[in-house]
Amino acid sequence: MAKVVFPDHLLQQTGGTKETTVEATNFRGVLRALEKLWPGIEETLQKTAVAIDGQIYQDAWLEPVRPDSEIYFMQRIEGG
Amino acid sequence: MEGYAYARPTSVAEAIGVLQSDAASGRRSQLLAGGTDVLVQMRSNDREPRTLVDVKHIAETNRVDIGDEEVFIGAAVPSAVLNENAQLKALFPGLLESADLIGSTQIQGRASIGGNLCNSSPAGDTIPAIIADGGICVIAGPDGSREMPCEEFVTGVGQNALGAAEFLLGLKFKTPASGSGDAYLRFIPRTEMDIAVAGAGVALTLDGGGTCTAARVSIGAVAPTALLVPEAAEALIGTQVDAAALAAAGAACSAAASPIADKRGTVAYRRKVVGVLCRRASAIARDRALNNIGGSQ
Amino acid sequence: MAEAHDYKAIGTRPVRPDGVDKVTGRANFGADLNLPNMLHGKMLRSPHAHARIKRVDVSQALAMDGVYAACAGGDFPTNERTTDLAKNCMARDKALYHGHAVAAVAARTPYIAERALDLIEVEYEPLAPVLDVDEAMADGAILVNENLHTNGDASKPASNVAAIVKFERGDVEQGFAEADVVVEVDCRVPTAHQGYIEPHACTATINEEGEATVWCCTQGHFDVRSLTANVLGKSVGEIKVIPSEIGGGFGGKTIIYLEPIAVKLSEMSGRPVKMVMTREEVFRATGPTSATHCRAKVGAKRDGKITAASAWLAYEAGAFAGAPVGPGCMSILAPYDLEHFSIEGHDVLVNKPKVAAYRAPGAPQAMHAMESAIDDLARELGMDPIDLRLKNSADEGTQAPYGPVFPAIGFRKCLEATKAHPNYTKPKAEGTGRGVAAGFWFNIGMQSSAEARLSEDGTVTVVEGNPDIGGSRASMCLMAAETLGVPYDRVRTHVGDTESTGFCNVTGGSRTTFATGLAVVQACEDIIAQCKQRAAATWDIDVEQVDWADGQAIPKPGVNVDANPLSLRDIAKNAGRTGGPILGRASVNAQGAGASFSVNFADVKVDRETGKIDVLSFTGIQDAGTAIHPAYVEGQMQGGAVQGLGWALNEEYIYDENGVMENAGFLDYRVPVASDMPMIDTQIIEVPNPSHPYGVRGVGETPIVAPLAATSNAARDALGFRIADLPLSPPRVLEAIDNQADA
Amino acid sequence: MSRVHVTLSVNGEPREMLCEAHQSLLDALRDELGMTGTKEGCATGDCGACSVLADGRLVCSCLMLGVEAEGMDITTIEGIAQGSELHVVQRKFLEAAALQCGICTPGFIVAAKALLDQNPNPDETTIRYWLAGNLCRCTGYDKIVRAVQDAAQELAYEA
Repeated sequence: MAKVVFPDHLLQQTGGTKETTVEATNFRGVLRALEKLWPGIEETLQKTAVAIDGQIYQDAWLEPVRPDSEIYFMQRIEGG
Repeated sequence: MEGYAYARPTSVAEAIGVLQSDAASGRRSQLLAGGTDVLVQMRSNDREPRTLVDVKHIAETNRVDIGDEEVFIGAAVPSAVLNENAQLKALFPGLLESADLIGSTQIQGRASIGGNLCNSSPAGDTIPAIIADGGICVIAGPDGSREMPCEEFVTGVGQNALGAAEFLLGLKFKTPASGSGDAYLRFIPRTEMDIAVAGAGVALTLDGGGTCTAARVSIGAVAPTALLVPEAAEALIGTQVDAAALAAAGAACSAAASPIADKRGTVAYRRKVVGVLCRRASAIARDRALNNIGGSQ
Repeated sequence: MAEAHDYKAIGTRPVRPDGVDKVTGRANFGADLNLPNMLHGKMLRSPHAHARIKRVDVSQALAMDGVYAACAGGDFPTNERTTDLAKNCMARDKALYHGHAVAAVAARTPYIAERALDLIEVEYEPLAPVLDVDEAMADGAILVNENLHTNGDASKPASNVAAIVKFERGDVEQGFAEADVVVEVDCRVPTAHQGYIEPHACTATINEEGEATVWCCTQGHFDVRSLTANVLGKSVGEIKVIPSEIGGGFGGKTIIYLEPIAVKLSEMSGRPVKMVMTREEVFRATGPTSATHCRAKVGAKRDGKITAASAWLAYEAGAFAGAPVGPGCMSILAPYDLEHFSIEGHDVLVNKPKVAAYRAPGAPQAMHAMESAIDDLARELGMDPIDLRLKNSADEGTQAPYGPVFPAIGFRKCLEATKAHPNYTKPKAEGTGRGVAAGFWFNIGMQSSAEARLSEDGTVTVVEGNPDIGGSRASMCLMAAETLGVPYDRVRTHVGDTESTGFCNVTGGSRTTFATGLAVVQACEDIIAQCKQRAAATWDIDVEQVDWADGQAIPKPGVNVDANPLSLRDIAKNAGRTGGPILGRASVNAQGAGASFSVNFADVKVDRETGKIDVLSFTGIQDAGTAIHPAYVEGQMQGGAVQGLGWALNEEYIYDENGVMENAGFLDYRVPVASDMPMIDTQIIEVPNPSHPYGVRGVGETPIVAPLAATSNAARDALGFRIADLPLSPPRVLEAIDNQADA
Repeated sequence: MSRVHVTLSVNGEPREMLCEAHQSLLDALRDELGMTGTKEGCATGDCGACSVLADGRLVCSCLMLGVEAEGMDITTIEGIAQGSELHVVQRKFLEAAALQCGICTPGFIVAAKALLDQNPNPDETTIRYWLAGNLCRCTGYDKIVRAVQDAAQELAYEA
């Protein structure tokens, strides 16, 4: 089960859950699993960036997820 | 009335003719020397069409005469040209520094002390320097020319003593006596390109023993017009222009200042800094004067 | 990727390919295009910081001789999906800041257009503005947008706070309880503008079938295309955007202001329309960055181990949500390895221009607060500020405050380089102060495309879609030359328009050399693969038996074939006979952008009688990853440093009580001039980014992050007390000196 | 609005143009003569991007009227190189990476040339103050100042 961690400003949508685990083989699967837990959250999460095992993705979708993966949702970063 | 026009008189009489004819027809005219203020104003807060009367193609406004008794600087001579005149620089280093401080190298290629004076901004850098050096404005008009001390020329923010068909020909100074020195300092937040937050011009004369026998002190950007500060001059006269005299002169300038607070500085800041500038400028003028004792300049 | 490399092209400093055009005046920038029959467009802007727009009547302007078109908010599609950006381009029911566009005209000359603006009638109902972040967050504040709810939670009352973001770890209270020393800084940083020298400009034309062409100066023409389409309600395919050369952007040219208006005026008039902003418009209506109010608190043991840190950040977004407070929160503690922290950020609307990205958006303000606190902590502990940072430094394997674990990073190396730097080891001069601060930026990847086209003489044309804002064509040529194994001057890089190259995200976020560079490298690898196939066919051997080295195909060792190596030139010459033109292509969504850390330090001198601070020396040390063109890496470090120094010392938006900016020009918005600055010393640390074939991290953002705090800390050192707020302008400094003397 | 006929020399060539009385030399060069190498950054004399030489003297073309150029010799960035040979200042700007975006570069090159014409051996402070009217937002000035120093050095070597 991959570990998923939410930043504190998303806790409103997870009913206060900061950390959870999901069964998935890629990031798309993670989103689907989370949407089942908290309907509507997928739309929010698609607007955020995500770090999967330390690698930051702005537009993740097909990235593989291992059972021991750590997934952190985070703000999108743009730049000057 | 529609639209701008440009006139380029080549004589005093022609210039006055243009000004008179515009005045008679109710059309606005504006004098143009280097144009570094006029063009900016035309594009920002003052877009009303007018005749631009270019006065820099007249012999008198371009003349620089250095005599034993008197020095004349034409109103339209660019600052860069003045600063290339070694003789003038030796006589009035402070005045020329004030001209050199106006804007960039590019601006100095056009801007003149006559234009700076006629723009009549409270913060015009050359104005306190001219006043300190005892500059006399030479004004051409329909009835011939007239003269007035520089400190009387600027009458308010952006206002001066020029009548409708008059223009400034140039500035007259007494050739400085032996033992004289002048200086101008201003404060700006950067090293270049800013408008003065406060400025101080000092001209003084020392006798052979280093005692100050004459002084004029003028401050800028701390009142609607540049001010002559006799109290500051009195604090210097009769002294060796030592630390105590400098402090007293500075305090007199701070006391004389009646600044406003704006985007460039607060009242307290300007009041304090103008005193510092007077002190520092007086010390420079003193050192220059000491170097000039006994020698002709 | 190993440390030492025998690169042939990378790391050299050749003249940039677009250089000659830029030193001779040939290069065409945003305002340089003139088309036959072209009109000039001008914008009417709100004289109020906050007002309801009751009526706009352009009929008198249209009636003026020489005026061909006029438009206002009602001429653009407006519905519930209308974006903030569209409303920023042209106000609809409300003008939200002084300078907000409310109408536009197109006329034969700019002068006529300006005069026509005076004839447009707008009926306003002025509203009280909210002008300051604290005021905007207070209970009962005037609302900029009555329909805005914090984090979209409509169950709560409307608020100016668009979003609150939080990052926490451990137990911050416990951490502070464990500390021997706790320091706190409460500071404000003013609104600053990117200050690019080229004002926004565009020319647009549209044909009878609704196909529009836009020429403009932008950091991202693909974004101009989609954003313009959105504002006009057109499809992306109907718009072609051709980027001109760009005269600076720093983030401020990543969004649009004029383009849809110019297209609309062109549509109305049937003629091309050019719009060029004045400098005053640039200041009043385009992308400044957020003014901020931040509090930073940090506690440590006597030995310097930080036990806890917390931060509270409030960022002005301007009239629409979107202050860079998220990146501010995520960067503020990035240099440190911490067990307990809490960070809370607020995105706050005020009646000021909508902020736009500015170089490392959000990080300079946040890190000014925390790096000031860290400096105070070092003083309290009696520790060297570098030693304190070394003791708490983030490293490979450290979990960043925003979640992920850092791969190889160069912060520790930057700190060590600082300690050894001659500018740091030399004693500071009498009466001067020295200040140190750390900087950080994530860097980003995102989407890029590139083509590498082999010409018949063996030269290579690289086509990509990122406007060259600071020498990126040279970097692309270097990476292509390195990959192909040919000399630099055999490669040219061309920035294509939206029709002649594949999609690229903006030139920004320090992504171009990294992500577009990756696409260029892959496109060149594609050429190599094809060349190897052509060589194999020529030699009648298997492609697996061909190597590529030094710009030529050679048989692999042991392959028994009687063949001379085939150079790129040889293969190009015969391409027609071996299968046709050779074209390499790549498109990427680049992952693995490498964070870039820095340490900056400054020596300053304070005139205690005028409050003026002179910067005597400034040193920037930064992990840039591999420096592809070191001269342009140094240039980024120097330029960012001076922007940061300007912000620290004199740059600020000054508003009157009605929300009117009082210093909308370079005369009183005081960017540094040449005589204000010393030489900016740089040291590039090269810890290669493992996610890029040549180890590129990206360099341009980080340099502006540390100078604010470095200057503040240096002033603190010189003065003997801290002035927390910026800028350290002479009146503020003198007042603080006087207050200190009175106390 | 009546337009004024202006006869002048631009980069050594006789030119004529029709100017509106209020039109700046900058706008006249760009819009009437199509010479867009001279740039506008502010139109208020604060940035120097529009620097040209007027009768050999460095000025902001945004602060001169087109009509004031009557009879003058104007040198713009397009006239700094001699034929296909770059001026040493141009060459040193390229070699020293003294430009990033390049919008301020024409103004800097005209200004730096004017400096070296009158002072072939300026020190760093002189260079910095001479160029204080030319804003650059990209480089932090370091490499620009060094390029001018390099150009001076080469000129001295050649002399």
